[in-house]
Amino acid sequence: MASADKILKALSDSLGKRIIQTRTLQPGKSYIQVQTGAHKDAVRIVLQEDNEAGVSAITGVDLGETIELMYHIRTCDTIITIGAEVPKKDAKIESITDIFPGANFHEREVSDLFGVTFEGHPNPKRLILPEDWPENVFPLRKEVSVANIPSKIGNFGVSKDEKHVSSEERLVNIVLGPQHPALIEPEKFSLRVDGEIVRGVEPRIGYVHRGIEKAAESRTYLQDIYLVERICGICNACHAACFCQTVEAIMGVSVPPRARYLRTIILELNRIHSHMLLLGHAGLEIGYETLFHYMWRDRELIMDIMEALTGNRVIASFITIGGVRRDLKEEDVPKIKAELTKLKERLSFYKNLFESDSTLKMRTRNVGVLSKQDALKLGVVGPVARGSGVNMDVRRDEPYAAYNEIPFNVITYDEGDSWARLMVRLDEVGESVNIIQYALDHLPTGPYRVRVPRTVPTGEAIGRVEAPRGELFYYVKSNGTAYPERVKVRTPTFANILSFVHIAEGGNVADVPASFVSLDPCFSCTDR
Amino acid sequence: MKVKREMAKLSPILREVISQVFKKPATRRYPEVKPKVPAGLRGRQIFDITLCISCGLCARDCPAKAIEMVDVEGKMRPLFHLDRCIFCYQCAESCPRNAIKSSEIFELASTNKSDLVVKPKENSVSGGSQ
Amino acid sequence: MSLDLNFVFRVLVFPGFAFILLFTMFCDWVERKIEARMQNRMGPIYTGPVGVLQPLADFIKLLTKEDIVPFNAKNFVFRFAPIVSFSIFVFSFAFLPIDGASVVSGSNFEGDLILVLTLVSIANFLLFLSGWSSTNPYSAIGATRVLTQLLGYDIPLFILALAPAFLAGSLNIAAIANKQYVPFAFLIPWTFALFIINLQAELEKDPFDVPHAETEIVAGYETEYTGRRLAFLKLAKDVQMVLGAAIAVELFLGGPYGPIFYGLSAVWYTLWFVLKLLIVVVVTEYLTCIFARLRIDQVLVVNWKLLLPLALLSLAVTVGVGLWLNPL
Amino acid sequence: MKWARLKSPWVLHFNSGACNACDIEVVALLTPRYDVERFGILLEPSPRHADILLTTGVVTRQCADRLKRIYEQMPEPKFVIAIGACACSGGVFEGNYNVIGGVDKVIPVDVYIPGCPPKPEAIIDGVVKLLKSIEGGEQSGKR
Repeated sequence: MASADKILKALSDSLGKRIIQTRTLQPGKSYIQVQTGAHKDAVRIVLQEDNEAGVSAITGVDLGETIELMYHIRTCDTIITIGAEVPKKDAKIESITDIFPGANFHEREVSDLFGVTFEGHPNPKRLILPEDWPENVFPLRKEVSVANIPSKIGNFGVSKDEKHVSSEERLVNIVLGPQHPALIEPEKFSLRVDGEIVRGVEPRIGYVHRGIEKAAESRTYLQDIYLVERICGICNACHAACFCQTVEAIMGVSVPPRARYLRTIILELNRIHSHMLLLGHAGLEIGYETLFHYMWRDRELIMDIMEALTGNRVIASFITIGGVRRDLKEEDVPKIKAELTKLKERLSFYKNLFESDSTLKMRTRNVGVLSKQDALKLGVVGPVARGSGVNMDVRRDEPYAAYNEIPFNVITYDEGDSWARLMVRLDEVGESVNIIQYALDHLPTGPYRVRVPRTVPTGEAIGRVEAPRGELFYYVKSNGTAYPERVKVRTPTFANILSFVHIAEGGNVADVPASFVSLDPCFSCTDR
Repeated sequence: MKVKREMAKLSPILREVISQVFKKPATRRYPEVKPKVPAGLRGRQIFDITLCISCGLCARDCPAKAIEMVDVEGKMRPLFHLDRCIFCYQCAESCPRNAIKSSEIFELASTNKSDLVVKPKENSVSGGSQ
Repeated sequence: MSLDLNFVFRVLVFPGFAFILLFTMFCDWVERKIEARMQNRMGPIYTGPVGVLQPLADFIKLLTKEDIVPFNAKNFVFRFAPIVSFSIFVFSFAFLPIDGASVVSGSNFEGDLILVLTLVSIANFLLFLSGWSSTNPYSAIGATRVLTQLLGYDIPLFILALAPAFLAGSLNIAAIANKQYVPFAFLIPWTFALFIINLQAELEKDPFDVPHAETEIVAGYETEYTGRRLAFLKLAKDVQMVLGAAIAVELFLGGPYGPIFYGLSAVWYTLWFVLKLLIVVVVTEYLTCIFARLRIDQVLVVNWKLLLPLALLSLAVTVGVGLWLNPL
Repeated sequence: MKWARLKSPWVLHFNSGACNACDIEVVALLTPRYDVERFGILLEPSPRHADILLTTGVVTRQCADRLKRIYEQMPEPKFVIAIGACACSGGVFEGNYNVIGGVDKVIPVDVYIPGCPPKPEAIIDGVVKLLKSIEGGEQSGKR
């Protein structure tokens, strides 16, 4: 695992004069600006130096007459950003999907929202914006304001849908449509199926695209916390934590220790309820209603704790810039501990069930296998990566909140199939219960919040948090006013969804729901 | 045969399902039995008109623009649009006189949109129109 | 057959149509309650005393719904498949002795076991037609799965049904039920267990409920149906469940015949029949709750590689037991 | 006749662009603690079988047509419940470029349940209020 400065040295002596400037965004995060053509070599060098590295996100920033593209590359313990500028008129840049296939969706998203065309991209079709979106209107550009986009009230003619039987020889085109009992959220996968075998998968997301990054630019930082929290209802504490961390990094504010512990507690509660939700939903997908009902009944214990702690069962609205909004009362601690021990006993039943239930294993064992190399190549994050043996966890790689003081271990399985991914999540629930109990025992006293001015000094910062589905990445740029200049969110499912295409191909149609649910897709995260 | 080997270890679900039949169901009969709600629940806002100095900070800070300043007997008072409100209580935090307090009323469903608008006069200290 | 009142009463009311309908709804209610209790929740309680009228409420509500026939569906088959399959299921009840004698007294003849089993297969084939005729791709896939599963479990069903017939020495259901002073379920328990698993496949219950698997293919062959036709389709499914359990009771648990304490024998026979049938329903429901749904190719593997050889083996062993019981 | 319609309201859930906080509360209704099967409510997979359409989430541009088509596929006496601030009026996302607004901009809505997300008990309270309004004979004639 090469360390960061070794990579920087390798970059500077191989690129030499093509590097325009290097500066550090935050302690430990370096930013290297290169000429437009040289960005591909820079990315290739970083990937060669550290074989476990991967492009975490590609951010576009509108600088007036040029668009700045930032390739954030995740190495062992930090993020190295490579920047390249592209003129706005005919924005063209070379695609890096051939050296890092995982960047496929990132590039399509930037081309949708900024109008940068990536030469050599395998299928540069529209990913996020709806089909009837007017051509070359790119929402995230500064000059495009919400007012001058033709709204669509009234003309809801039934839009054309691909016909079901495709013209190619025997390939039936089954659409796992927007409204489908298996999916809580709308998204569309048109599977080209030959008999029972899936030949091709064409995902079409964007049904839940609410334009949050554009909306964040027209609201103050205080209002942005609530907006950002509602990107995904299941992992909302993580979005709030990551956004507040990034803004605190820009302002240089340090959060009191009690607030750091309270943040850790709410983040772990969020992880438990999200994992249990998924394990129950997986039961529903493979037709195992009993597991679904038991898992969700036991999950209610966690929902009661969150309701008592934050006032709402699901959307916590607990974390704010400078600390947390409510304090944990002393008399609540024993009650929470009692509920957690009850949960721990139930976990042993589920672990035994997942390991010995025959029909459940028949439906999840070696279904949707993702090897370690593919996981690294596709840049998958979180339990999906840990299920294939990639030992990666932001809580340990780059500790935030109180994770550097709390002992916990990262769980990895090597089988790489749906069963392994479900088992990773089940063990992580046990780990989270231990973390919360440790945090409750060592809760420091003192203030839980620091007063913070409304305006943020100019600067930019990167924030990373380990959401239940994986590494959540934030980039915030501020211009000294109370309104952020640019907020970039790369959610974990956005990185994982490409692996579904890879997993489903060659598999059985009846396996699609099982392997699909094991990725724990959260489409309100993906579409933002 | 693979299937037979898998069946070897009996899954714990067999005993669990039978034992569940004899246990009391975990259902709370909601309409008859009102749930015990934790103290800090973020339900409907209770607005105290006497404390309000009509400064409009709550309307400015509301992320969902659900508070509208309305003229009531010459003074501007906040009017809550419950259908737009996301119950985040940023208004209670920004209010200098903390005239807005949380309550445990969460049954707010209604068949027409008009009675989701809570006028300042109505829900002052007397506990609201509910 | 003179149209005397007794005949009409027997066919229309007591062991006939009305009784079967009410009993089917009662069984559906028992099934939903048991499944709810097994999942630690409550199940319907507000309709009727303890929610007993819930299936009735569902049925009537569906009758009053608007009736939509998809534009390019094959009209004739789409309209009549549910009703015909429902009536076939109810008709095949006529041969099962419920209160001592079969519904149409004297209608038992040698070989009516084969007739009932073929009627069940035909009715299932009609369910396939109902799915095939609605032009929705999901119901087309659901229909083909009904067919693949039908082929899979039908042959073992016939073979397993022959085992008790062989022990009783006749193909007449009433005779088989009569000859069981010791219920065959205890005599040849492995055949009874296989028959129950086969019943799970026939009723499309959990390990094998691939045809209308919600998560994969919306509602399988029921997707396009609404209103009256959906009501009869669901009722056909329920009657099939009761019929399958009734056949299992007749062949393995000694039909309605049980010790009579005093009073009218017909009443006691019916009580025994209802009790045994409820036991079978609870057992199938238990199996539903403890299994996850298998993939369609795994279902075929189980049917062809597991059920079929075991059925043949159990038939051979039953022949051995039969010879040992009353040597030729 | 009305008794049957009140006692077995079959439900279909469609998320037209929500952050899925309301969706997990709707699915939580089926689980043992709230168990809406007490009222005879079943979650139906296909719009053809459903009486009540539970919509969550703000209507995005791409979902508007799907929402309309699903509403049209449902057989008559059908009702719509808008769950959560986003479905009632667009909530926090009001005014974004890809957002049309509340559900009532696309299809007529019978019951609004505010809250972000509303508690499962609040959703049950909404359904009970809808059933009361049907019982009161007030047909959903607000087309």
